[in-house]
Amino acid sequence: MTTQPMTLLVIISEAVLEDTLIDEITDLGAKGYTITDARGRGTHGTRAGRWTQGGNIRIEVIGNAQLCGRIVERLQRAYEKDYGLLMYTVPIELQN
Amino acid sequence: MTTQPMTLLVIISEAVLEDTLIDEITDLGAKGYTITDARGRGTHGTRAGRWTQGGNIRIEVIGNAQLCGRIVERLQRAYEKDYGLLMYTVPIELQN
Amino acid sequence: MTTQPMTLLVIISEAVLEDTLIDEITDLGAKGYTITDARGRGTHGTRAGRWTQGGNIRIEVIGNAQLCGRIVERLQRAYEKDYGLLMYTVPIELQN
Amino acid sequence: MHFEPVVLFFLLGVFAGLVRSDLKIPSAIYEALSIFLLLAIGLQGGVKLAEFELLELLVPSLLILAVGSLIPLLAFPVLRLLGHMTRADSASIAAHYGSVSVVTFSVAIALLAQEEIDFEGYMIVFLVLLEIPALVIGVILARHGVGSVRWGKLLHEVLFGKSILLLAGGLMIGFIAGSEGIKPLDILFFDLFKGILALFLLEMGLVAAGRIAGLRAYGAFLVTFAVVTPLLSAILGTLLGWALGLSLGGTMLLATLYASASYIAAPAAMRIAVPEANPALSIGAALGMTFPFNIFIGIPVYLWMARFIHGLGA
Amino acid sequence: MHFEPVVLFFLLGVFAGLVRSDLKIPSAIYEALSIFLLLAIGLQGGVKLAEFELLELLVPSLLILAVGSLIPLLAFPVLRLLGHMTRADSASIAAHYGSVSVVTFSVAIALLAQEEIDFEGYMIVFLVLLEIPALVIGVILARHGVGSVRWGKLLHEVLFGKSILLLAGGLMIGFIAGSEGIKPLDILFFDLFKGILALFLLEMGLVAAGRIAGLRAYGAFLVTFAVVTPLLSAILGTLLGWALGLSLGGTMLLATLYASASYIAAPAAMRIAVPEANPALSIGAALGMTFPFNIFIGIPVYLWMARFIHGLGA
Amino acid sequence: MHFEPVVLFFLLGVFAGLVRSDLKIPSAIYEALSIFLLLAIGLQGGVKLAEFELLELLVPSLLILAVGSLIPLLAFPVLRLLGHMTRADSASIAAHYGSVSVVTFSVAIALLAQEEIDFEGYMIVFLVLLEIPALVIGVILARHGVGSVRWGKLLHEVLFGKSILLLAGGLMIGFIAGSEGIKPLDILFFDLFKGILALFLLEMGLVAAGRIAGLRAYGAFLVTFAVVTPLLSAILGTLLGWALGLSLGGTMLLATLYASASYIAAPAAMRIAVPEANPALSIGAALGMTFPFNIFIGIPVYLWMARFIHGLGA
Ligand SMILES: Nc1ncnc2c1ncn2[C@@H]1O[C@H](COP(=O)(O)O)[C@@H](O)[C@H]1O
Ligand SMILES: Nc1ncnc2c1ncn2[C@@H]1O[C@H](COP(=O)(O)O)[C@@H](O)[C@H]1O
Ligand SMILES: Nc1ncnc2c1ncn2[C@@H]1O[C@H](COP(=O)(O)O)[C@@H](O)[C@H]1O
Ligand code: NA
Ligand code: NA
Ligand code: NA
Repeated sequence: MTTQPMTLLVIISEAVLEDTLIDEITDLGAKGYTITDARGRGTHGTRAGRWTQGGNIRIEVIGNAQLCGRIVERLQRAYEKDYGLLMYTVPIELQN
Repeated sequence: MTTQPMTLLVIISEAVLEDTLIDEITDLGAKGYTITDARGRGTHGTRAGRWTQGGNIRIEVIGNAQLCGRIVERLQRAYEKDYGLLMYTVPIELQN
Repeated sequence: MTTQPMTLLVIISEAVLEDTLIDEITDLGAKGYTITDARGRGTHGTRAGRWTQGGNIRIEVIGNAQLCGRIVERLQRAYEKDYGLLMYTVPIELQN
Repeated sequence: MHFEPVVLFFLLGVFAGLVRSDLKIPSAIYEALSIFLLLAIGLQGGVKLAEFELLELLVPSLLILAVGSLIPLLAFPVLRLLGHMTRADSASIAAHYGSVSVVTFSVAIALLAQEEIDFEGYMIVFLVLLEIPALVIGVILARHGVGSVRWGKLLHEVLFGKSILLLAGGLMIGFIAGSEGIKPLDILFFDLFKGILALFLLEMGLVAAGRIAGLRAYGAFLVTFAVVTPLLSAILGTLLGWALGLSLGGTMLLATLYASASYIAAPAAMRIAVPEANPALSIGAALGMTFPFNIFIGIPVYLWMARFIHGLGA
Repeated sequence: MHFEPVVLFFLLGVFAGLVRSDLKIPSAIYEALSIFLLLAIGLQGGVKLAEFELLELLVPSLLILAVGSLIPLLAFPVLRLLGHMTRADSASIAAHYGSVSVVTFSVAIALLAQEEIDFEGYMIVFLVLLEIPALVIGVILARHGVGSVRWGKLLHEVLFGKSILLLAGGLMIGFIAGSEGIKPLDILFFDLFKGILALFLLEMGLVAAGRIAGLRAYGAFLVTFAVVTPLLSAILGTLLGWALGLSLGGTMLLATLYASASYIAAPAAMRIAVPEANPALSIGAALGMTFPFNIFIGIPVYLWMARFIHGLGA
Repeated sequence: MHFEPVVLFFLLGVFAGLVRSDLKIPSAIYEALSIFLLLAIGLQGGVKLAEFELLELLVPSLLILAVGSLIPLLAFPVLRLLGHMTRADSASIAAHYGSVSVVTFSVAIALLAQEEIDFEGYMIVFLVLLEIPALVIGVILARHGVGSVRWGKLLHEVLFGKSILLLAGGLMIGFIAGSEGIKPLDILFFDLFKGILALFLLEMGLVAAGRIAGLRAYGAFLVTFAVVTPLLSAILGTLLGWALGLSLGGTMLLATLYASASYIAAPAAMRIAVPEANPALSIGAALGMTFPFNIFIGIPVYLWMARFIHGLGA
């Protein structure tokens, strides 16, 4: 059992963007991701997941700091203006 | 791209409290929140999300340390005794 | 309100293992856990949660470092080879 | 003894639960099934209600409510004094047994349909009405002298909770549309009713299996209570139904209503209004014990009781 | 005035939403209901289409599409100049009103069935066809001179989005199988149709309740627009239907198609293609105002208009 | 050639999957659909089983099981030696092809109903019975000489897994209730069966689309195996059915059972019992190749084979 310091990037955004965001993340070099369905409220209003409102998704990507930085930069430029989007990073210990 | 140190507060509680907890959190000044459906076990027994048992919800609130502290205090006083409730905080870097 | 430093262990694995993993975790001494349904991609391919593919689950266990270490060790030995499995730990402040 | 094949699905569910099968009814599905059952029962009642003079129903309705309110008021001291339960638990359990169970009622209706026994359609109105006093009484009992009640929140929960809302909404739609207007909906809401009830019973069996295992922990008192209360309540219902001049089917349904205990509306309301009560006790008794007792033994017995008392009169 | 009991379920949903009931239709269920409605409508259309000579339909179809395309082209300048809305919002709203609503259409069909009025089955084809030019025009209006359009992505979204795919797929299956081949599916897709429409309307009421509350924020202009546009579009449809020699039922359905606004396919497509438009405005108007207007007032009025113009000819 | 319109829904699903439509059947819904299909098939079988003398069925049943067990035993060396697959993969694939597919069986029943060909109702019992030896043999083959088997866990998974539990439970309920007792459930479980099968095939098409794309990666051997195995198994079934004196419909169903490969029960059991096998291989072959082959080509061919051999006898 070895542990390895890594960065966890959490992306919360609109469910309608799921396929698009996965393509972006994979393009930028992420080796994996984990998605859960979510709902929430932010500056773009409430997204309760009803069909006329859409829900959110919560994407976790584990990678090195550079990868996470690249993803943050790309998503901010392309989606922050028009879509609900929130991102944060946490240092973690990957167990492997 | 700027990053900003913030506190992530995670609240795990009973699904039946969803509306009530959202009201409390918003009252105390949270600008947003993210909810996912969950199930689990703790000192109040198993909450597998079957209809006679109820499920859990997992609420994430990002804010400054004071806000998170206020929320923790209020929820503990009002709900800890009678409801399943677990809260923890993690320092994060908000990407914006 | 007191806070207590603890370790959060996040386990991402195949939904089909849910009952098995819960038994292992409980056996090893965890006092609770929280599960959310997830989907994702990793070295074992995409697990989108369609019925012939299975989905993932995301398990959170809060405990002391030793407990988390024991769980990591056991799960790695028993499941890493044949199943999709990813684990990481984060230091948190339990609010209680 | 009369036998309704639909209860076999409950047994299948209990079996699956006890052997720890991986069979699970997704939560979206049982929520949909319960929405369906509540609406369908409401619509059936509304259509039948349209045939009655509403004013004539006023006095019997008030009587049925008043006598029904006795059930939680009598159950409370029994639980408190004989069962040595906390005030909150006693009040919450009393409220569950004063309320009614839509699925139990549905199984009773299915049996009447199979036996080709008619009944007064307005009985369905009491599925809606009996819930309200039982829950209010439960909260008063829990709070009497201790703490304050958030009545606004409670009443909102009771009146606009999905159970009452769908039952009452279905009643109104059925009443307004009448049997002609509702005809194109018949296949979904009437003809499929029993099949969907079967699926719901399968899920109830799965859930009840877990509860049945837990019951041992609650002791002999609660198990006894969960069997004796429905029988006594049913006797009350049979006598009142007969006194009010209800038909054979109507008498049996009133007995079933009194005898049944809620495990959908009451738990949700009590969790909000009396949170310090332990939900495992009330739901365990109502769902793990009283519900199977009613559908396997109670309902046939209540039919027999109604036949007996109507035979006396003849 | 003609009255369809199925709309009572919409009212029940609105009521539940306004009183903040805990009633929720699980998302898996309304997705299933909408898949069902789209497939069922498509199958019904396909079966009826099999009775027609496809070539004969070519010219009327092109006319119906051309006139239908006028609606977003006329709505855009009104929104932009009278409503002072941004280019993106105006284009997006115009696209919603140029598109059509499957549920509104279904309520119209239910009313025709109740009144025993026949209609040309191929009208259902236009549920599929009218969507496409409206969305394309919407995007062109939004992007005219500003920015570039990812046409590939948009066309993919429109043509292979689930609405069009299920409608068109149902049409093809119904067409190939014919009324004989489809017979074993009749009970599910035809007989249950109206009951399932009722459940869908319940959910639409729940959602619309939230939108109705929001409408005040959008001001008098948008509210007026949401009522006047369907009326004017319906007049266009009535005149064209009459000119094309459609039957009474067909004329009324064409008016309804033109009058209805999309709230399923259009929002999804616009969110991708014109993301800077505020979806609350377009969905609020289409679902919170135009949809209830159409099912309660519009559809009976459009039937009256069709009767009136057919009476003139007689 | 005989054509069953219900398979068009599968094609629609495949098309939607290949063009990457956003059409998705929510997981709660296909779980509900599969619960429904398993229960309904079980109930149908149980009702028909009630007409037979159980003891008379014993010898033919044992023969059908014994011959059915040959399929995985023969497939294993072919996969291992000709296909150069690992022991675990060979064993897992062999188990999938020794098991049976409820949906394939349902399409065969739908075709028989359309052609008005009768069959022995107890054939449905083999949907339950054939699963068990196939999975057990698969595990023995995988573990022979290597590692130990957790038999308790495996048997639990097989016997109380939801597929077997619902089929066997439905059989028992149908058997106990009989065709009279089951009548009020007919509309849901019998009349709606084919419509719900259509919806399930739509979902299967969506999933198969992904598998079909992946098949190329598995090479020519597996693709050939996935087509030849069902044909050879069907010949085995046809001969045995004829030798046992089954009717035309019964012979064709036995051929279909042998020819079909599992993609619901077997994958779940193998994932637990033989985790080092790659599920993409077995599910890819069973669902991406054998299933479409069976419903489009196999089933009509098996009917022809049954007709041919019954013609010989005449
Ligand atoms: N302060 C916050 N804490 C937790 N989640 C948030 C917060 N603000 C926004 N979110 C989530 O991020 C999504 C998009 O945020 P926004 O772009 O601000 O609308 C929201 O729908 C929430 O799910
Ligand atoms: N040690 C733990 N680790 C992770 N989640 C926990 C833990 N303890 C409790 N929980 C979660 O918090 C909920 C409420 O906890 P409790 O109040 O202890 O019943 C449980 O249902 C679990 O979902
Ligand atoms: N880099 C990553 N970031 C986030 N989640 C991951 C990552 N890699 C794997 N996962 C998750 O862990 C599951 C199992 O991973 P694996 O064993 O690599 O297939 C995947 O299905 C993902 O949900
Ligand atoms: Na009662
Ligand atoms: Na329109
Ligand atoms: Na087979």
